[in-house]
This record gives sequence, C-alpha cells and structure tokens, in this order.
Amino acid sequence: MSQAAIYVMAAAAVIGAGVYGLLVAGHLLRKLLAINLLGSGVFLLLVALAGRSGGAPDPVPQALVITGIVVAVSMTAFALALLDRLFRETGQARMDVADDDD
Amino acid sequence: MSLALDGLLAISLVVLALQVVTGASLFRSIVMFVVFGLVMALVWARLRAPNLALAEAAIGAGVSGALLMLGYRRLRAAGPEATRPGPRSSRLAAPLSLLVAGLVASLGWTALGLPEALGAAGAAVVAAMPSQAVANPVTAVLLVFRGYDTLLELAVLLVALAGARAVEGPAGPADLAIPTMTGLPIVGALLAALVPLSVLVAGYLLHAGGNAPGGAFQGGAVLAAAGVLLVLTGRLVPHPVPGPVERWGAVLGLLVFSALGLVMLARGQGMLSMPGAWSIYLVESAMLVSIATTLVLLLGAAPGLRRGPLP
Amino acid sequence: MNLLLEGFALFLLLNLGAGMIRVWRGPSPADRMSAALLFGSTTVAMLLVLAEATGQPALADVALLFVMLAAILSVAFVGLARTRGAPPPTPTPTPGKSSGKPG
Amino acid sequence: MNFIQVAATILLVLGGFFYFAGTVGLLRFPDVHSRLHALTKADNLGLGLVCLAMALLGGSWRGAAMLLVIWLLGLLAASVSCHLVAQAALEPAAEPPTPRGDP
Repeated sequence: MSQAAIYVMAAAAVIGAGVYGLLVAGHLLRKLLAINLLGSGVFLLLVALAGRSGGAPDPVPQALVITGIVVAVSMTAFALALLDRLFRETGQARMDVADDDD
Repeated sequence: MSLALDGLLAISLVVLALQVVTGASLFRSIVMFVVFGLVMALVWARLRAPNLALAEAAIGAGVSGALLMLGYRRLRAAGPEATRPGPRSSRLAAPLSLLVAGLVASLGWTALGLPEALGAAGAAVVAAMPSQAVANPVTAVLLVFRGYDTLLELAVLLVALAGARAVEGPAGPADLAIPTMTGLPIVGALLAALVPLSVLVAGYLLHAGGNAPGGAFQGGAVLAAAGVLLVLTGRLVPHPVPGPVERWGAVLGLLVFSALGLVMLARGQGMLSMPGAWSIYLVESAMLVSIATTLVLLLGAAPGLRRGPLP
Repeated sequence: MNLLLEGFALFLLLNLGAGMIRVWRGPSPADRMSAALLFGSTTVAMLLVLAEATGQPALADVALLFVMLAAILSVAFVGLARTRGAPPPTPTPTPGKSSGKPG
Repeated sequence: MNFIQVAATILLVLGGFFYFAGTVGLLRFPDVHSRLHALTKADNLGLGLVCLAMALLGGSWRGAAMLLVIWLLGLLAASVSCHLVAQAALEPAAEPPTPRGDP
C-alpha cells in the first residue's frame, strides 16, 4: 500500500464522516463543522492523487486547494453571521424538529 | 517506518472526523475540529505540500477555529439552551454516508492506477518555471498563470464580509464579553511581544512566498490573528460605523490588483499579466492588508473597530 | 538517521494520541485546554523533525506559525471558559449598536 | 554515524523522555494545576532539546536562529497560556466539573 493509497482511503472516510455529520447533526454549528470536514476530505483526495507518482508534486492542485481553503473560510464566516441572525430572529440554532420524510 | 507514520496520521484524521460529527458536546466538537486541522497540516507536510501546510495552519486551523469558537461564544452567551447539540435520528444517514465513502474510495482507487505523470497544466507550469520572476511554483500558479482565480478569491472574501454585514442587520451581533483577566500584566507582556513579532512574521511569509512556501494569505492570516488578539483583550473595540482604515483596507487588494490588470491591458499586454517581481510584491502587499482587515472584521463580527481604553 | 527521525515523529504522534484521552475525559474545560497546550508543543516538535527528515526546511516556517497561533488560540479558549460559567445575559442587542450601517 | 549525529540522537531521546513525562503527568496527575505544572514545564524542555538536536543536524546558522526563535516563542506562549488556564481553573464562577465528558 503506497502513501497515496493510504491518504485516498482516509479522504474517503473523512468525506463519509462529513456526509454523516451533515445528515444527523441537529445543531447548525455542527452542520457547519461537517461541511468543513467534507471540504477537507476533498482537498486531501485531490492532493493525494496528485502526489501518487512520488516525484515532484504537481503545483496546480496545490494552488487549487489553497484557493479552496480560503473560500471555505469565507463560507464559514458568512454562515456564522447567518446563524447569528437566525438565532436573534427565532431563538433557535438547531434543526431538531421531527422530520418524518427520512 | 514512514508508512506506519502515514497510517497513524490517516487513522487519527478519521477518528477525529468521527469525533467532530458524533461528539456529545458542541464545544468538544470544535476543539476536535481544531485538532483535525493540526493533523491535516502534518498530513500536508507528509504529502510534500508545505504551501498547504502553511495555509492550513494559518487559515484552516487558526482562523476557522477562532471563527467557530467566537461564534460558539456568542451563542453560549445567550444561555446553555442555545448550544445544546440536539442530534436528529435518521435511518438513512449511516447507509448513505457509507455509500458516499465507498464511492469516493473506489473512484480514488481507480485514479491511483492512472499513469504516473504530471497533469498537462502541471507539466506546463513546471516547464515555464525558469522564465518566471518567482521560484515557488504554487505562487506562480496563483499569481502569474491564474491571476484571475486569485483576484476572484479576494472578491469572495470581500463578498463574505459584505454578506455578513448585510445579514447581521443594523443591530449587529451581540457584543462579545471581554474576559476580565485580560487586564493582567502578563497579557500586556504577551501583546507587547506578539503583535510586533506577528507583523515581522507576516512580512517574512510574504517575502518567502516568492521562492518558498508562504504568500499573502498566510501572512494576512498571521496579521489577522494579531488583530483578533487585540480585539479579545479589549485593545480594539467593535464600533458600529467602519472608519476609513477599515473601508480602504478591505478593498485595497482588489483595487490594486484590478488597476494593475487594467494598466497591463491598456499597454497591450495580457490582462493581469505581471510585469516583474516588483508588481508581484506590490499586489501581494495590498492583498495582505486586505486579507488581514477582512479577516479581523469577520472574526470580530463588527462593522468597524476603534482603539479601546488602555487598562 | 532518517529512520530515527521518523520513529521519533511516530512517538510524538502516539504521545498526542494519549493526550486526546484528556480532551475526551475532561472533566473541566481547563483540562481540555491544557491538553490543547500539549498538542501545540507536540505538533511543533513533529513539524521540526519532519522538516529535517524529509528535507523541507519550509516546515520550520509552519512550526513558527503554529507557535504564534497557539498563544492566540489560548486567549480565545480562556475567554470561552469564563463565558461558559457566566449567568446567561439577555440576548437583546445593546442600544449603542443600533446606529450601525448594514454594508 | 558521526559525532554530530550521535549527539543529536542523545538529545532527541532526552527530548522524547520529557515529552513522555509531560503526557504521563497530564494523564495521571490528580488535579488541573498539577497537570498543567507537569505539562508546560516538561514539554517546553522537550521542545528545547528537539530544537537543539535539529539545529545540530541542520548545520546552518540561519536554521539555528529560526529554531531559537521558535523555542523562545514557544516558551512565551506556554507560560502565558499556562498562567491564564490556571487562573481560569481557580475562578469560582467556572463550570462545575462533570464526571465524564461534557453535559
């Protein structure tokens, strides 16, 4: 098993954990954490695959992922502002209303 | 031995991710997420991507962690009920996420078998590197070959700030309670040492970005961290109206970058092409100021900042 | 020598894993914070060792960044512990902020 | 293995011992303050030894200066955050400890 293979498997598991968190989290803050995990998993997949040759790493996916990290942080900041406003308007920061459609 | 290290790092990543999504308390999930960021930085180091390790440490773990913690603090100030995790039950969640993980794993496994060569774009970058003003290929991609992306990335950050302000509404978020213990002399000593040093480190990272890992985003995150420290200790206080420093600081990077792009277009060269190392330094310095300003305003959740009273 | 360095990094990672137990068990937020201090110093040492083992001197810069951010995060953490035990204030916005502009 | 490598190995093993001691203290000591005491002192000594070993192996004055800055910053960050966490744990308003995990 090569280094790239190990991290590809880890990326798949992290993405799975992110999807799971997104589905089961009741609190919106935790949903935000799950989305961030999902993003990290995708970044890891991209870079692990780019480095599979074991030689000089490809700079393009790395630049792509740096852009991705910044966008993820912007998204997190905006989502937190939304959460603040939502909490001020409704007094709720959760989505634990019983849903029957699952 | 190195495979054992990789394996253990991969296992810790997965365990931490599971802890983040299933942990009993929200606070613990956030701590686990910050630790996940730390381990992620180590993984980038193992994958020979020090640029990413730096970005992850500064932006991924540092700024995101601080944002989430401060967001949690604002919710928590409204009472314990606001941060009760309240998990939902969903029968489909486990099979669905297993399905997604399996799909990604099989896709990745197939991609691992593809020919081991640089992608076409990566090969082109490596071939063009000797003629470039910067020696770090990742910086070259970000500024020389894909300047557009970086310009729009700055715009995304600015839009996030504008959006956050619009969403917060005129009232703004509840004030953060400033811990009283920050009046302790030791905190003053920390500030006196750390704030000038962070300016130095930000400049160093900006300069290093030319031929080694570093750059405007990493440097900006360090400056923003110093700014947040000043907010958290009450040296800077939130203010409902942004001052000229915040207004101009937030848009400076976008202005300088687009102005340079238009000038180059008018002179008949490509839009956003960089005429030399000096222009890269100019654009990156302006970006550094903008990124730091925007991040401090986002982290402080305040439209503007003013100097606070000295203790 | 590389084998030794990587072995040492592995040892530090195991150390970090043991520290996770303290984050998990608590019992008080201060305990979790002290474990976070352990993560800071251990990760810095790991980065320094990896920088030498894999010939990437840039990782020393990452370590420098970590040390700086560790101090800042700890101040954020400490504020957190205080507000956690504080009596809940009313969530209404303060009147002084009502003149703010949305953009 | 030349003299420098032997010296670096000894320093690394010593550093590893102090890291290990810090973790054992974090896990085994009975209350927050003794845990903090064990952790911050032992770990920063360990960090210093690791920095020294890496400076020997790196063999450049620039790298050594960088490592010195990292260690000094680490000392500053650890002493300040240790002080703040210890103070937070003394606060009477602090949250009562929960037996296992968070509420």
